[in-house]
Amino acid sequence: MNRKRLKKRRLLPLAAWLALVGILSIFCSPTYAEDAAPRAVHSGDTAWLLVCTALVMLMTAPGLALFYGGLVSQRNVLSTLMHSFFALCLIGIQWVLWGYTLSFGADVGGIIGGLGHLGFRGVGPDPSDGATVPHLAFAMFQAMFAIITVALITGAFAERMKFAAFILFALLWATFIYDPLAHWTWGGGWLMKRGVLDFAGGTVVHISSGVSALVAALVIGRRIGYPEKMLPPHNLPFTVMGAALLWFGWFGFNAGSALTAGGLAALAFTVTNTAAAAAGLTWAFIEWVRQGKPTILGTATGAVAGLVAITPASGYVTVLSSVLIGMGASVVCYLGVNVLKPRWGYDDSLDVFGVHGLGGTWGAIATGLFASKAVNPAGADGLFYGNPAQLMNQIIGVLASWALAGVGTLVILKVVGVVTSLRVTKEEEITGLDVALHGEEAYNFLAPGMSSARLAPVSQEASSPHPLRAVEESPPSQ
Amino acid sequence: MNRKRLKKRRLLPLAAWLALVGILSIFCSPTYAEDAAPRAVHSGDTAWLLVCTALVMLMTAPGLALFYGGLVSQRNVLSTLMHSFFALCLIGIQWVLWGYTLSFGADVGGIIGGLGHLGFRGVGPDPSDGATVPHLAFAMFQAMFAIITVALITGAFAERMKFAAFILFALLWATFIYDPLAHWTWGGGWLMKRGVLDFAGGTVVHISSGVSALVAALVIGRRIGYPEKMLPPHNLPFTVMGAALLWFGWFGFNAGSALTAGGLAALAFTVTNTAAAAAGLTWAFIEWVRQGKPTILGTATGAVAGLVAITPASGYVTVLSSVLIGMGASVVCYLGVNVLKPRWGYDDSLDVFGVHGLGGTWGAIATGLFASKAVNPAGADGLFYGNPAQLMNQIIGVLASWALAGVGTLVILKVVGVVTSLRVTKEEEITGLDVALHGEEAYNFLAPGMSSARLAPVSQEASSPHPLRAVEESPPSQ
Amino acid sequence: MNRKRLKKRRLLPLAAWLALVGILSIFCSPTYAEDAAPRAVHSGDTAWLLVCTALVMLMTAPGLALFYGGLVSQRNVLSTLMHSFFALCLIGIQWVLWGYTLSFGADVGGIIGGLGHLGFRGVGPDPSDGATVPHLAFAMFQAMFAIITVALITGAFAERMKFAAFILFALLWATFIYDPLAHWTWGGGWLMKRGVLDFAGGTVVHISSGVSALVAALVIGRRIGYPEKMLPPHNLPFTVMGAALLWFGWFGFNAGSALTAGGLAALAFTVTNTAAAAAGLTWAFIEWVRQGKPTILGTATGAVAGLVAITPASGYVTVLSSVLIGMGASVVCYLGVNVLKPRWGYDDSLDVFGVHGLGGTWGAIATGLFASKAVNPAGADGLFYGNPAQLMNQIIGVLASWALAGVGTLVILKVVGVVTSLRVTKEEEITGLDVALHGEEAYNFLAPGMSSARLAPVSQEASSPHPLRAVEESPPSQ
Amino acid sequence: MRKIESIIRPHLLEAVKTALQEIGVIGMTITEVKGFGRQKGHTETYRGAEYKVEFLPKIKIEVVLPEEMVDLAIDAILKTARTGKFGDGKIFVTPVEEVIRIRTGERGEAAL
Amino acid sequence: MRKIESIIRPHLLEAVKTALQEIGVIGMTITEVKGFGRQKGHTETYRGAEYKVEFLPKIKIEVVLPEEMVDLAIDAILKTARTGKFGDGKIFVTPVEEVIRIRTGERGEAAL
Amino acid sequence: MRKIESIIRPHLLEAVKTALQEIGVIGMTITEVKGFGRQKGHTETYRGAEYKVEFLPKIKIEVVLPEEMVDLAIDAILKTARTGKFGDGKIFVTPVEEVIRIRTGERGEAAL
Ligand SMILES: Nc1ncnc2c1ncn2[C@@H]1O[C@H](COP(=O)(O)OP(=O)(O)O)[C@@H](O)[C@H]1O
Ligand SMILES: Nc1ncnc2c1ncn2[C@@H]1O[C@H](COP(=O)(O)OP(=O)(O)O)[C@@H](O)[C@H]1O
Ligand SMILES: Nc1ncnc2c1ncn2[C@@H]1O[C@H](COP(=O)(O)OP(=O)(O)O)[C@@H](O)[C@H]1O
Repeated sequence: MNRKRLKKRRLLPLAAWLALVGILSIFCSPTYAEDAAPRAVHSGDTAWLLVCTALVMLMTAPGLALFYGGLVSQRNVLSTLMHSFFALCLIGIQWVLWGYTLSFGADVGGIIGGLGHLGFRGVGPDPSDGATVPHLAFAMFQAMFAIITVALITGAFAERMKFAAFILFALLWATFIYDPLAHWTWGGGWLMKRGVLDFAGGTVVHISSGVSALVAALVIGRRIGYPEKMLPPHNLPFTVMGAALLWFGWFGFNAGSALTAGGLAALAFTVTNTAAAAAGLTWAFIEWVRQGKPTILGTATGAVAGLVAITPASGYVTVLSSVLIGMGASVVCYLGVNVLKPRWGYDDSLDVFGVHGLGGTWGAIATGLFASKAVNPAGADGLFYGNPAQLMNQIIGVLASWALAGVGTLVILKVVGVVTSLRVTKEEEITGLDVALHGEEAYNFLAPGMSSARLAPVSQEASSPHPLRAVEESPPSQ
Repeated sequence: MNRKRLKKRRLLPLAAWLALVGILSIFCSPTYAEDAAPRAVHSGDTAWLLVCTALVMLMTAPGLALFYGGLVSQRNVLSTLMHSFFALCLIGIQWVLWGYTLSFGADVGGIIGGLGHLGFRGVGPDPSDGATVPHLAFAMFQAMFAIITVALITGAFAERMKFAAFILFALLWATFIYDPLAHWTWGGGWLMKRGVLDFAGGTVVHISSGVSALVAALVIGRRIGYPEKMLPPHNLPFTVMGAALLWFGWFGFNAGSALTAGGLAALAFTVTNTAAAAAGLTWAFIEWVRQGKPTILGTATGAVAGLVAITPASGYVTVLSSVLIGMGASVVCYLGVNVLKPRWGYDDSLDVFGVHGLGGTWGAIATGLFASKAVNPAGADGLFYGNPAQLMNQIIGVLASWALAGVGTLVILKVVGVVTSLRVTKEEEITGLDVALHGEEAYNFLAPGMSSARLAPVSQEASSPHPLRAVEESPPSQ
Repeated sequence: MNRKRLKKRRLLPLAAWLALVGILSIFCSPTYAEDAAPRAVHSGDTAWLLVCTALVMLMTAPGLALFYGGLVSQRNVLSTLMHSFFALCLIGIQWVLWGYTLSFGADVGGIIGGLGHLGFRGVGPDPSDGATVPHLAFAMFQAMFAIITVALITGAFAERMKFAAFILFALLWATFIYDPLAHWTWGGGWLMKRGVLDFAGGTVVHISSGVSALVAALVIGRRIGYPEKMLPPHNLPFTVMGAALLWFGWFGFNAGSALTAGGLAALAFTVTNTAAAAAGLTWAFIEWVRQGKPTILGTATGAVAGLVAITPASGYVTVLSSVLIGMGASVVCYLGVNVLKPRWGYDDSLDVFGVHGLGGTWGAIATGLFASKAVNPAGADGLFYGNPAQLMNQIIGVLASWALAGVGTLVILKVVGVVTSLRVTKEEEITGLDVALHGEEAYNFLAPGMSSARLAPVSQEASSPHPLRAVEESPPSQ
Repeated sequence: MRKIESIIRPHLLEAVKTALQEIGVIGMTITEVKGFGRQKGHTETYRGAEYKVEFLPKIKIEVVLPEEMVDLAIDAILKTARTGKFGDGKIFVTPVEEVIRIRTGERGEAAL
Repeated sequence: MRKIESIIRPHLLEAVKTALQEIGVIGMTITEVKGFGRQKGHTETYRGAEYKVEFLPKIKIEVVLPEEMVDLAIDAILKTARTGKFGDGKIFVTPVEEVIRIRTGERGEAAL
Repeated sequence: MRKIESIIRPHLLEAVKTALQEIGVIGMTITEVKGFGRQKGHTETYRGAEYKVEFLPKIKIEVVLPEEMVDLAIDAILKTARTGKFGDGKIFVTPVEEVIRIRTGERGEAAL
């Protein structure tokens, strides 16, 4: 390998990082003063929102990290965990520096937020207008949404994406897709103005990540050996653990989106749990009927699909509607994963499109069907409550997010592909990304009881491997 | 295998599920309107109760799932995780549909709740009388208790229960045992009227699950090879992780039962932690004295026993009483697991009776000993504070829950046994339930570094398994 | 082995335990009455503080337990988990009995707390002066800090410390080092009076544990085979999971230290996340430049280093300062782990000194640089805001905690070493501490699909290991 | 001397081991292996994708013996490892030229 | 009869297995082993400490065959397991005196 | 040619490998196995239930060698794998008829 090129390659990230520090030091110090005298905030709501923020953080790592990490083969588990963990770091900084202001800065033409909050300038301990929680709390709650959305996409290209390409992609995607879409829907942009309902992120988080995942899977191509010669998931207990943590964190995701701790949060909490439960059961029963056995991976996948689908609806629908939304989610996503994917032949490694793209789409539309002003006067009535216009609105929201995510991801991947190859080499893929990209192996298990392999040579007296409670070793009677 | 019978078997769950949907659609839509205009709720208390609800959810999955899953042999770990995860889904729906109303609907003769809240009708975002939290929040908090109680029992028949039988059992048990017992104790039933104290579920949750577990273990019978030829726990780190998550979630379980965020919650929090700590230490020291070594499984089991025992007492006793309650819990449960079980010879796989049944019984009685009105004026004085009547009350509570759980479980298992066999076949048991019932294997570990086994054949140029940073491969000097 | 000595050895812990119970019964019952009539507490703040307490508990187990447990070799994972889990039990009791009063009892000469709160006497459901949360909630929040500090140190002597020696050490260390230091800094002691700033424990928790770890590593000596023949970490996914849980729990640690749910908590939350993210990125980029590959262990270690460093500063600095503090943390700790440790040759097994000792020191000093009264009027201005005196104050705090931890740990280890040997025997170390000290093995994995090894012999008819869905077994056509 | 290498079903290991001990075998070495043969595998499903498990878990027992014990050992294994269904496994007998006990340096049958 | 013991690269197992089946091999036994030889290992890093991985993962395939199939089998393996780089592995041929099928008690070539 | 199959204590693998390399062995294959013999196991406890661990972890080293190196190799192993306590393991020597290097197709001693 060319040593000079290697050197240059290594210096690049350092340079980038130093540039960032430079930019930082420009912002530093002066911005804070304005927020110095905190105005009254509501402590119950603040407590709630901060806890929910932490819960959504937990969804990304270890929640999603484990959910995904358990599904890949053993030689790629660390690289898969790294996608989520690194997204937490990377977008955590991107959001503070420019992501928040692009999403929630003063509206510019319905399209994007202004730069007023660059570097969290003016985001302080007092509430912004009308809110009962510190502006910082709101901004950090939103940070966790940006983070998990990026992390979700990584399931599409697990086991083959180059790490440098992932970093570049994540930064560009967050900036040019997530931030605008969040602005459109929640930050005062055109979808919000139109009255599109998305309580906690059906379009912003799930459609956007799911559709981008589909595009990424198509652009980056299938894993070697897909579909005939793949390894089964290497650690399903990790996946179940991850699914349970996602469910747990989703209470923060959906019920936290009420931004206050009251009846609306309790409603969102209730429908979230109920839709997840209904969807988990439904997927299991579909498998039972079609394949003869209900699997735990299916049940967990169903639960996640239900959580995805209820997300946009969670502040607007009745408890019993949530059962139907959950059941519908499993039907739609089951078909996506088990019929659509094999038919089209794309390799969306961990079914991001099947579960989040389709589940999010179903949820956004279901919101247009089941939403009711009787549940939440701040919402709208859906088709089943006599208002077909809302369904149209939802469809517009869906189309807009499909379009932005689909086209945007394609462009971004092409751009990234010019700078660096998107994919590892064949040889690296066979080796496994953990060793090839990170120089680490996930496990170093010994054979059961194989306690002392590879340890230093020991003196004569230290030989019996299990000295304590060992049956006395007397010489054989010969 | 008879193909037609198979078909019929597969259609059954589908039919059941569709029936459920049918029932649902009857309830749907109209019920919600009454709750439409939320009245004021207390945001601090609501935040607290919603968080506690999430914490109790976490106890079931991944908490209990891991605690149990680590203890079984590798070939049954998924089926064991599935018990908890599926209970979360199944009882999550049962509770919304009819469980809540049977437990907390308007009292009918001290025995059961009326059907006023069928399908969560009338359970809305405003508080019910006298409460400071949304009715929905209270109902969901209680949902998590119903869920974990069912999940707890599964430890008794792990590694051999048929999955269909488990589902039927879970539904019947929740409906005919848990719901009435919750009503008796908390929902305005006869035990509550008598003044039996059970702050967070010593009788309702732990005695009921523990005693039912004993009955189930006896009815279903021992695992093949028990007790001489069992495999040791396959993943103790999972069990430790599960125990720690249970401890964490138990703060929600006990301190959340205060239903407000104030001094009582803080007290319950404190005694919960203290009893767990004291019990963990005690179990470890008993092992140290009796077996020569303190184990981590023992310490974790002790901590859980302490948590169980403090549960009914957690709103009524002093911090120092909680030390004694915790220590007593480990003594009682240690004897149950290590003396009683071997002597009687039943195979309660994961010691549900030994830990929850006996620990819950000790806790209920200890409440009658240590409770003090000085601690909580809404409670009562126990024997040690001069009121033997309370001890009698507690004993009545214990007897009632033993009787209901014991007899009820026996009847339910006999009924389920008529519909389907309770146990898998011998062959399935040897194969392992993961493959036999769910068609999945938990782990697909490769030998360390065995990165590319079973992958697609690759072209000639891709041969060295670890290309990066590999020492240069020069031809041998021969 | 001498049977009589064994007996005596076994009775010792029992005797100690009974003595403890004796002491307890002296305190029991009377103390509580005074707190009987709770005064008003603020429910939002209480909800927040109780949740944060639970989060800090989670940091120790399973958070830290997994973070450490994944890094050791397979034969020592249980003993490593045990260190954290047992600390949770042991210090949980020590704190209630005498730890809290030594730390937060009425000040005695600026050095130690008085004995007024022995056995939590007078710690009740009403707030102490000026606070808005129950005294019990504050005391339990602080309990979790004492617990995790002790657990942190254990990383220094993992894989070789005798368990009895660990227990004795933990008790003495908590009593003679942690409790005074907490008093000095937070309980009204001399450092607090001087105006040394430590928002959430940079000196009290991280410097004290890190410096003690260094001393312990030096006194106890290297593991056999260190540094040439060590096994790599046995389960990096556990370590990543642990790091993510630490991050999650750290929100409670730092933002909870505001003791109220408002702007200050939101600020602490924000800078905590930002510093962790910046530090994770920085460590990864340093590795990329220096070693050619960014590792997940490095990224996770960096994130923890950032969390450590922001801890003392988290209530006093701007968001952008936190980026710089995080970046600095990774630089400092990377050098500690990768340059200092190999150069000096000590075996601090899990880099407690490198990450917590140095990271805490950097954080304490950085607080003296970046603190700003514009951010928190209750704080102080640092050097960069024109007040060099604060930097001097911070340096005094650092020196005091280095001195107390360093000298104190040395003395305590010498004392413990007189009572029992600090280290296991060579033979036990080769065997592995799990089997040698606890008689347990962490994993009992079967070969993939090796489902029925070691199970009871079965009858003739039960032979095909995977009966369900097995391809029909017809006799070979020969 | 001979080496008897026997592939058996994992759950019968205990029984085979005991039978070998009864005829006087003191030492043996076992390995977890996977076998392919007339016994067919099974299918697993992960989110709809089907995996065929063709290599089935087996245990390989290796015992080195004096020639005169070979028939006894074969009988012991046949008696305990047979279920009569496909997949019971094989016994292979191969020559061994020399055996040395590492602890003492003893050679030949004395080293067994 | 002969035993062919072949050490190969793990990811080529499928190909080798199929080639052996094609020439008429019905059964085989595989073991996960680690090999040391001319192929060099790689380095891993954990918090700056470097680990050299010297023993590389290999698969050992064992097939017992009638003598006349030995050359066919060797060819089948050579054809599918060769990449031309260090580490492709070896084939060892050893004599087998007797084979018994546990299920039926059949002996000799009939037992294969 | 001969195959030397040696069962040793796991933690002595490094030492044995180095000693073999020193006498000129270039390649070897190792397997994680479990042994049963004169060395006794130990007992583990899980919630009071006792488990006897009878099969102890061992490493099997396989080296195929030209006949003239056999004695040298045996000496190298004896020197490094002996602790003098039960459980040090055995060395078995068996005949090998043919060796082929897959990479090149070379046969016989050249293939080693
Ligand atoms: N020719 C062979 N060489 C090596 N191992 C074999 C051979 N044939 C079978 N085996 C091993 O024996 C096991 C059982 O063989 P199989 O054909 O399934 O059943 P049976 O021995 O009852 O006819 C296989 O799983 C494999 O491990
Ligand atoms: N003398 C030997 N005895 C036993 N196994 C050997 C021997 N030489 C090589 N091997 C095995 O063959 C594998 C490949 O050998 P290696 O020297 O790396 O490459 P090649 O066979 O291409 O020359 C090794 O990893 C080892 O498992
Ligand atoms: N007859 C045998 N055949 C195959 N392996 C054997 C035999 N005897 C012993 N072994 C292997 O050698 C190992 C050591 O044997 P053991 O009897 O415990 O001690 P020692 O070799 O010191 O007498 C055993 O664990 C087993 O793996």
